[in-house]
Amino acid sequence: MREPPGTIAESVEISIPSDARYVRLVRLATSAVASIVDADVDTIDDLRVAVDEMCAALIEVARGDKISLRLWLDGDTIGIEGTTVLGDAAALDAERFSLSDQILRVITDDHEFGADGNGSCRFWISRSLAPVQV
Amino acid sequence: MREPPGTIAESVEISIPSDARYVRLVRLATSAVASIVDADVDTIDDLRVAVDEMCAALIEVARGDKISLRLWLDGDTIGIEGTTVLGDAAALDAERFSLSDQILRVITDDHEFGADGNGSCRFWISRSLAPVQV
Amino acid sequence: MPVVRPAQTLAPDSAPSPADLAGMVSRMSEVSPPLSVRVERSSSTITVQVNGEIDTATSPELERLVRQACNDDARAIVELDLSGVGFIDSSGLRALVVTQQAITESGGSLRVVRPSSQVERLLELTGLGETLLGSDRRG
Amino acid sequence: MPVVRPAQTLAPDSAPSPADLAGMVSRMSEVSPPLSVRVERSSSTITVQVNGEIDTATSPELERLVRQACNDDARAIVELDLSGVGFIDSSGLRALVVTQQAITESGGSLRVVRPSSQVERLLELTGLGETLLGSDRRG
Ligand SMILES: Nc1ncnc2c1ncn2[C@@H]1O[C@H](COP(=O)(O)OP(=O)(O)O)[C@@H](O)[C@H]1O
Ligand SMILES: Nc1ncnc2c1ncn2[C@@H]1O[C@H](COP(=O)(O)OP(=O)(O)O)[C@@H](O)[C@H]1O
Repeated sequence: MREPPGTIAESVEISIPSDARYVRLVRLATSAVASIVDADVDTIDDLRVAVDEMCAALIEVARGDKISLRLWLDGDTIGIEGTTVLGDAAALDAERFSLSDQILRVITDDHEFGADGNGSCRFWISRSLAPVQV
Repeated sequence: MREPPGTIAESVEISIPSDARYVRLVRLATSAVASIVDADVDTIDDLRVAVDEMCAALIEVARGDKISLRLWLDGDTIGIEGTTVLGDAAALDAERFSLSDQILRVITDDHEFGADGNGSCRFWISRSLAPVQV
Repeated sequence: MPVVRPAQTLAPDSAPSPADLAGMVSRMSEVSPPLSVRVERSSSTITVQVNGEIDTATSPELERLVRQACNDDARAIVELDLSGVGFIDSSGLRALVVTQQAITESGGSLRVVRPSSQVERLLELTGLGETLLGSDRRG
Repeated sequence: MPVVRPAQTLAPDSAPSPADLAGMVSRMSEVSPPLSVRVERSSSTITVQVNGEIDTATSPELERLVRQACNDDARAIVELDLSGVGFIDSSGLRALVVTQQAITESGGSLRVVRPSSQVERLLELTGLGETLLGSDRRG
């Protein structure tokens, strides 16, 4: 598992209630970060989808009432990490996220979703600012 | 100084670099929160201005590299609190924020900005969801 | 909550200028509701024009609104106009597939027409375009 | 960074439909640059049409773009069209006042025309409308 860099001055942190209505807030914030770092229109669209899939998955498996996200730039790659307190570990079944996973395989350079062993669930994506060819 | 309620499940937290370009992210997030709680168009416009003035002021007096915000709903009132590590306390002079303050007097129900004595600077506004008459 | 809203009053002959459009864009984007539909019925087709974003928060409402639009007609031929959809995710795609299956099973049909660029990209990369677009491919 | 951009290609006779507009709104709002201007010169006036948001991040750039637009002409008569400005704050208002003062001092003039509703509200509640709008009040 690639770790996000330890200390990054320029990172954005967001925590939202574990409630689907707040995912739009995260999409908007992600678009704002992506335009600040000069991502192109298609990359911004992909990042909106990626962070949306991340939030939707975390909300689905969350026990806690909060989803925490961090967005950062590492060279020319945007990393987004989301965590929550894991409820039912059985909810982490791959079948249920297969369409989401299929999309993330195309629109991110790397992504990972799973329990971290400490009762938390962690979703992580990275996406270079150069457009991905479909 | 009225305190925000101690434990609110439904609050949103955001931290951004102390950099003017990230204020747009906070405006977008604030709009999203305001539409979730069914604020009308004019109230959303006012909240965008209020949170923008808050962030601009905090960035201006900040020593640290981070601005932290919390948005919450208390009854039918939206509260927004922003904090940062205070740099030059002399920067907190009222003259420099007079236009901002004049605007906030109209568009918020209450607002407060100042050092908290612990090396932090705190800006706080509240705004009821009912439209304010100008 | 999303509702069936009347047609917007934006006739071609009162087209907004680029500047007005930019101002509207900023204002609308901050405040526009997540999802709304506009339904038009002709003798042969029910056109459901969707505006907004289709995600886990809004896709149940979209399913409800589409089923409501073809309520009286088990053999409804539905065209789902997604030109006004700025965002769709996997849950939205699943809602479209489920709705299409339900309408097909009752003897009707549903296809997506005029997908926005973001919708089209997701239809393409999931391979669901074939099922959902039928023969309608964007020019 | 904001740049002087060519006019958008959105002629009245190719007006977008409400649905297309909604899709564009969503897409543009996510990606549109914070600030851009379009400059038009007539024999009497320089019209600077501003698109985007005027805040502490963009107001220095706006000042620069307006001064650049009337570079060769100390007695420029500038109309600042703010119909495409979805957002302005106190730093933006201050930038407008400072720019107006500088242009007035060099023998020209600047006034704001067609303020968007958000701009108009802030002009009104600060009392700066009188200075900045001059006689142009929105009908
Ligand atoms: N518990 C899970 N539920 C859903 N998706 C998962 C889960 N764990 C991993 N995934 C996703 O499924 C993929 C696992 O399939 P695999 O072929 O091993 O991936 P990769 O080839 O990317 O390593 C990963 O990309 C990951 O995002
Ligand atoms: N250090 C400061 N710099 C700028 N504005 C400040 C500062 N401290 C307070 N203010 C603002 O100025 C106002 C203080 O003026 P005052 O008339 O005492 O306010 P109020 O009547 O709201 O209590 C407050 O509303 C506050 O937001």
